[in-house]
Amino acid sequence: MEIKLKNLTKVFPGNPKKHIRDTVAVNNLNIDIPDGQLVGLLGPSGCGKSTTLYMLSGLQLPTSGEVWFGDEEVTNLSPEKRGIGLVFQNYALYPHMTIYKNVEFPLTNLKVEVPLVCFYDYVITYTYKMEKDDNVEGIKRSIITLLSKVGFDKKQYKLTIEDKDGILNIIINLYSVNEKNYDLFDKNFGRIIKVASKDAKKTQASDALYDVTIRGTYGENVADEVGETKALKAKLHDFKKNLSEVKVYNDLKGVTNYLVIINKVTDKEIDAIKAQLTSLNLKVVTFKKDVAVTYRKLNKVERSDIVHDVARLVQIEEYLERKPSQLSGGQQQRVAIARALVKKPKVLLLDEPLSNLDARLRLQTREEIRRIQHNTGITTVFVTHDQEEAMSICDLIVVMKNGIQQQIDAPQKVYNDPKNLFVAQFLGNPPINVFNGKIKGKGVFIGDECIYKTKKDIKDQDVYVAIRPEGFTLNKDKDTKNTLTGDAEMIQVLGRDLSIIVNNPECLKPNFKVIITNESDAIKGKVSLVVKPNKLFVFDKTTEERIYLD
Amino acid sequence: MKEYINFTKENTLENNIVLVIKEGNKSVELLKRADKARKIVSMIIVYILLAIMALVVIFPFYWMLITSLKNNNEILSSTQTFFPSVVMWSNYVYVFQVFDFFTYMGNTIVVAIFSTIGTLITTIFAAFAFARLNFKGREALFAVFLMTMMIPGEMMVISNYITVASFGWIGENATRMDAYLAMIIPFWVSVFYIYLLRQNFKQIPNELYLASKVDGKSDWNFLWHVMVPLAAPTLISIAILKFMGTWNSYVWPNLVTTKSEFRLISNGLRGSSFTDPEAGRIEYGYQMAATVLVTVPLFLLFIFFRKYIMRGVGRAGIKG
Amino acid sequence: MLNIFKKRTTSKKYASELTFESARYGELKVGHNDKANVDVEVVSRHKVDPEYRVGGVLDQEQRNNWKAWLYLAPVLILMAVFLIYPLIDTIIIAFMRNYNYVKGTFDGFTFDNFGAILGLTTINGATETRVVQYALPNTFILVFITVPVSIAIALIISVLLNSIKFLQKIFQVVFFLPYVTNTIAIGMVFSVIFDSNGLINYIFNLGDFKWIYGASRAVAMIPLCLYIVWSALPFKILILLSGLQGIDKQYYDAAKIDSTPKWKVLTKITIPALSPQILYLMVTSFIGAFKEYASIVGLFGQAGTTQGSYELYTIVYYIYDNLNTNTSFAAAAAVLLFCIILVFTFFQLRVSKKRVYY
Amino acid sequence: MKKKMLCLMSLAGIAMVLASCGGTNKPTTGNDTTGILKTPTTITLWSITGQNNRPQLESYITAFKEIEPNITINNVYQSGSYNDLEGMVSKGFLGDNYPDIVQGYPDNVANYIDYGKAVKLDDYINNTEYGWNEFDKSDIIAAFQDEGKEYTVSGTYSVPYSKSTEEMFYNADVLIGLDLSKQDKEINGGAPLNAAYFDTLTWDELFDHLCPAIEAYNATLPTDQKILKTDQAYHSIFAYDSDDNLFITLAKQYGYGYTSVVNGAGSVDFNNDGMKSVMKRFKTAYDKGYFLTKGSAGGNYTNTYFTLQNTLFSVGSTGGVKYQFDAAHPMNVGVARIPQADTKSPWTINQGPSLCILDHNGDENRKLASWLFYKYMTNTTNSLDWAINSGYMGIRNSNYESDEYKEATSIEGKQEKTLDILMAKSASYLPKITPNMYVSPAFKGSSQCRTQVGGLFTAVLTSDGTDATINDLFSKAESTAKLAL
Repeated sequence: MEIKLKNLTKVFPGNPKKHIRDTVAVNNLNIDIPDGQLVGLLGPSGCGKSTTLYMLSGLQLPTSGEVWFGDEEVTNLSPEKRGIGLVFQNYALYPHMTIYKNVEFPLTNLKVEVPLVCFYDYVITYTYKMEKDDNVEGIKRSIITLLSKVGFDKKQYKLTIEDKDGILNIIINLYSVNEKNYDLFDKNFGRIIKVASKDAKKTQASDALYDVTIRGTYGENVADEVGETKALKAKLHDFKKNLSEVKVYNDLKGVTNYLVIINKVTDKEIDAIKAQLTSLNLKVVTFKKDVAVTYRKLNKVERSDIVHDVARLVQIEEYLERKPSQLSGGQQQRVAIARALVKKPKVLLLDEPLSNLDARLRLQTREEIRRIQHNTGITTVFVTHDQEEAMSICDLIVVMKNGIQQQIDAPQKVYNDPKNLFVAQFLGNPPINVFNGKIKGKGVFIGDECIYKTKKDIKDQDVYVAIRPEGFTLNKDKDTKNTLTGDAEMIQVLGRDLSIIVNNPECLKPNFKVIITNESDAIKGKVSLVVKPNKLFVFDKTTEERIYLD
Repeated sequence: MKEYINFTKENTLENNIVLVIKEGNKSVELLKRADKARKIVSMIIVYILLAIMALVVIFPFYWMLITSLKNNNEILSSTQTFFPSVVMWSNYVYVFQVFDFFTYMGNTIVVAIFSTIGTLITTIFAAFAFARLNFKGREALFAVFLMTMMIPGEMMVISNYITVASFGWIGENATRMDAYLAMIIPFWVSVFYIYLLRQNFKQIPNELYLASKVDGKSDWNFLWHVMVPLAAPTLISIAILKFMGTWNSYVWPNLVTTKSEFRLISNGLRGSSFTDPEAGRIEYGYQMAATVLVTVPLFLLFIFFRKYIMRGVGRAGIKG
Repeated sequence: MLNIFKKRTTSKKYASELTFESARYGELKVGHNDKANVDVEVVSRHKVDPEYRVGGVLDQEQRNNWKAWLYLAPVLILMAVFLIYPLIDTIIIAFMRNYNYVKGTFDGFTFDNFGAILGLTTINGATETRVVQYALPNTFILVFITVPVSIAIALIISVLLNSIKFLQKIFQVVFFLPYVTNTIAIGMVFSVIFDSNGLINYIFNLGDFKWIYGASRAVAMIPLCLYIVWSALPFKILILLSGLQGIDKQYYDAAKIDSTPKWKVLTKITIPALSPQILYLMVTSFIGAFKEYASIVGLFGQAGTTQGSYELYTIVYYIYDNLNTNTSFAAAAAVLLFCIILVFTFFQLRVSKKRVYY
Repeated sequence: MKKKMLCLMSLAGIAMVLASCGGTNKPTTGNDTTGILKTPTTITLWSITGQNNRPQLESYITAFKEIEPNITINNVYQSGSYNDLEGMVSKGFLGDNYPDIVQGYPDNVANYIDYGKAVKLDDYINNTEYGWNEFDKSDIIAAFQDEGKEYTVSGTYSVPYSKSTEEMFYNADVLIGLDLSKQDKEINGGAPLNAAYFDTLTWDELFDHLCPAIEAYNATLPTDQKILKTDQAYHSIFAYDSDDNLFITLAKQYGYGYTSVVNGAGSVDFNNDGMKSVMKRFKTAYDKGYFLTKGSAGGNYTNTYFTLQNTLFSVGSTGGVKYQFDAAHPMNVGVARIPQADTKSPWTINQGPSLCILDHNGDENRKLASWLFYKYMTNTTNSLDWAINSGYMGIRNSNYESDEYKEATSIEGKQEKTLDILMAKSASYLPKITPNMYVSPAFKGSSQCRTQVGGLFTAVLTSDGTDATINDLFSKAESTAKLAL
């Protein structure tokens, strides 16, 4: 499902008595999250990313602004009604329930939609010749399992098995079942035993039921709306039980309209209603007919199926009988995801799900989240303060600071094309090197050294110059222009790479870091570095906004 | 047993079900409205329920108050009145006149404070030993402690009386100090509070204990500088509950004090002065006025320390 | 605590997990069933409570030994004098014939006291029927009615109280009120309220229905239970409310996200989360309720609804009544009660092991 | 928090100071040559004395100090019931924490005797130097003297102090001058009712003649002038406050057994056919609405109903006369002897606590001091003062004959329909009762017997009244009573 945040603002009120100011946690946030994407909310702590997530979930209500799920505005809808999955930072697994119970718990609150189509009674007689290691009890149990897996509850079937010298007569009575379910059952029955013969009798048990909305106009104009409504209701008295709304009203044009909503009626009854309306000289303008639905709870077998499916997906099947305290952090984390997924939410929200894990598990789990999200295609919003995490698995990253969204883009884009100094600084490890610099005559200067020449006409000004650590190469050719020189203080071997700590007076920090491949032979002392243009960003000194050089 | 059907992933039954929240077919607008309505209605119901129960709880107090302001005839009359027809402040005046209020109050406060302090000290030591130190028979000893809670207190009175008497704390020659000792010392042990505090001590992370060991602190130092401050809320509530208990105690102090000037307030106020010995009838107005006077200080104490009591008592239930 | 249990699981487990299990529980029996799955049977003599396995402290064991006794010394001395000695004394007296505590005389040792109070042997040519007929059943009735009811009501009140913000503190104070009063005075107030021309009959228009004086045993139990519940509420509310305030809010958020109806939140999350507090209250209030008698004095002024009747006897009332004149019988009853409470508490703790989540 | 703690601590300090300022009893030292007892002796008196009577008691103590300067009396007012007091004394035996003189009912004294602590007083009574002289012995009402001897062992163990008995109070406004000759010619020989008639009322007369006649008379009255308030929940013609007293008194009056002392132990005798038939009689009267007791009146004192005029007669203790009158419903109340089985040998109960002297390891000085104080506080002057001021009976015949008493109890000049006049009537009636008072023996378990017969009376009245039920109730009460022996 697509999620839209429109001008979302959250203010936590302060307490004037105790001189605590109001806190603006989220300020005028606008984000569009496309369907099926994994979106990371990234920012330092206190930037409002968790608050945003909680407003998405409904656990916190925004001060102003709107939240849209698809084309429905859900801003103030309580979380119970949103049908979302949320993974808490500390997982919030119920400590007193086993993993199975934890995962099953959401399912016990949900209902299954049962369309009220035409129902039938069946009497199915199978005959089956017993084979060598067959046993009647086992067959019986398998049939019962199948029956409940199809979704029949105990009242809906009766199973009798007669054993006549190795020939089994299996008689199954099904009461008021959906044709589709019967087919499903029949198709799968073959997987239990290969029957010798089958005889199915089908009788209709009930008619299909529909919800009907009829709108139309009166022939003449009516003055007394209330009276006429009552009169119409009286006319439709036969359907009193099913009537959900009857209204007669004059619209702005002075035309008298009527509206009749009737629930759970058969085709025959619909005809009768139509006839009734016609007899009253009422014109039918729109006629909407939907299959009526009713709701039922999931039965135990169904729940177990779903739990096992999800458990398999997140690979926690072995632990189902344990208590949360008996699991490691990573396992608990997967349980939490399973619990969120089990109800097949349209939106999955994760609040810093990896922060409690150790480094290795974190790596492993984030891949897993990616995989699960990929497999299920659920729109997922993911809160983290770890830029690496966000970069590695997200389709889209939202960088936030002080409640204000800084940039929304694909991870690569955010890294390679930061919109402002904050984004540039927040992403990347080691962090980006920032220098005091200036633009003078289309040249980007750090100190007196011009490191880049642009063609664009940019007015001369003081700027911040930011260069990614990997954005340097050693200048072997002494004549090359556009270099940055400094005093290499220390050289660290990082395996594949080398890291050089270089002093430069213009750097905001005492020194800056350069990462180059270890094939280059770096030495301490004065170095001259060439800057890769695509790793160089220039930001306005006051607004810290990006100044695009090209 | 032969498996007839194998519901493994490859050929599982495709669950053709749609999971919905119950109100799945309603529009969001409708849900929001219903939500709001339900919230308001449920709040109203909650407040009404609470108010009813609060009334039930508070009514006897109201009755106590108005009874303390009624004259005896009105109290005994067969028609109940919800407000005294004549407000008898004189009941209170009488109670104050009859009693050496300040002596009783003084005795009560002394006894309450010293038995509270004593209890706190013994409780801290015992709880510390049970929670932190290891020794043979710890669990068995604790079980014995708990068992002493199961003997009705009435049964212990005789034995304790003999014991206290043999210490010379009661009797005709008992001094004020003796009387105080007799009222205070036997109540310096409370298994209930040891149990309560032990639970609390047990929750203090063991790392702190080890850390203090590393810092070269003795157990004694650790107890007073780490455990006690951390368990302060519980200690405060123990102190207050103990104080209240002493304040209301009646049977034992009545038994061991024989001079009226050594008595505690509840003995003084619940005495014969409110019964007409000639006819054996209770002067309810005076009695209730006295009860109100005993209750009010406790009530104020609770309001004053409510926060600490709430915090301290709540830890009682955590397992040890 | 000794806890013998067997756990049998069937799953496709691999060696690593089996060792994990075994480390936790002890002996393992591994077998195979015909589905080529592994049948694992875990047999254990005792479950190791992780609390007792905390490292470090154990090393101190020997060194702490004498110190521990030093810390316990004040309590032990006081307890030995004021609790253990009376306890033993009581048990001894229970086996003495005709113990006279003033004179300190008795006629030898006997088991008859127990028989006598239970009506198995006669006293002065009469049979003591009051213990079996009234005291024991009444004690159990009071215990099994007042404790669950008061805990349930306290739970409801504290859950409601916890769900509000406005006026919460005031309500808290109000619900604590019964804690600060004395039993006898409020008992009197209750007896006035339940008087035949009292408030209850007036409100419910019951004429001069007899609740207190002259009431039948069954009817008299109603005001009695109400009164006991009323006076038991504040402490329970206090404990439960602060227990509630200690529950992680995230569980409720999670339940909300899962569309859990309110009653289910209560039964599936709140109550299990409060189970330690509830157990604590159960154990202490069951012990308390077994010792009930002051409320009967407060409400009825005597052991029955009319003079000379013992319909509302409880075991402790019997003890109280006979303490001065028939000390041996009182002691026997006390020992009987002690045994009942002991057994009951033991079972309660055992059963609760499975139901309480820490 | 610290502040609060400090607060508490300082409070404690203040309390200490306050407490230590409290009364300090300086024992007097030094021998005095006046008085009988030459060595300084301190004795303790434990009593349950109402606020109103404390000044009297304290004045006797002060005055006694003048006479016997060597004796110091440590006067302690105890609280609760006399049985509570007994409990304290009994436990006090364990720790030498009990008084020399204690107030209590004979039932309590019986237990002190049982513990071997009560002092046999005969030697003191008969001592020529400080005992009772012949005048005293004849002056002190015989029934009261006898009471001190009604224990399982022979000898006197208690002496009278705050005694009371029972009187019948009637609504004189309605009853005096009431002419019932139309209803029953035999009543008062056909004459209108008068005080003399009530003085000689028998139970037979009451239930067989007077009550039916009053009922019949009441039927003739218009609705707004009824003398019987049959619309009230609790109403009757005659009401008796104490179920226990009534049972015991009836047993005495009719001569059936109640309890006795056999071989030095109590015996429960009340389960007999005679008492059963008497009970049935009263049950019948109760059913007819003639009769009510406290037990059968919802546990409420029947004198409340008397003052509300729901009953015409009320029997109550002379210690609680004030409850027979309510200023809110003033009426003229007459006083008479309680109804009798046989007017020739009338019996009325003798009740109220006495004093008992307790032994302290054979300390003769203390015993003597106690006796001397008792003797002093019940001498003619003090007993008269006590009789006039305390609301209890005078224990000496001379009290009633004295002019002060007569003056104090004279109805002359007292306003009609007041409590004062009723008190005077009641007090001045007492000499008529005193020669015919009885007491039942006290022994271990005697108080349980009282409780049981009282409960039995109530139970019979409120039962279905069949023989089987009554038998059952009797045997149950007997059995319970025996358990306490």
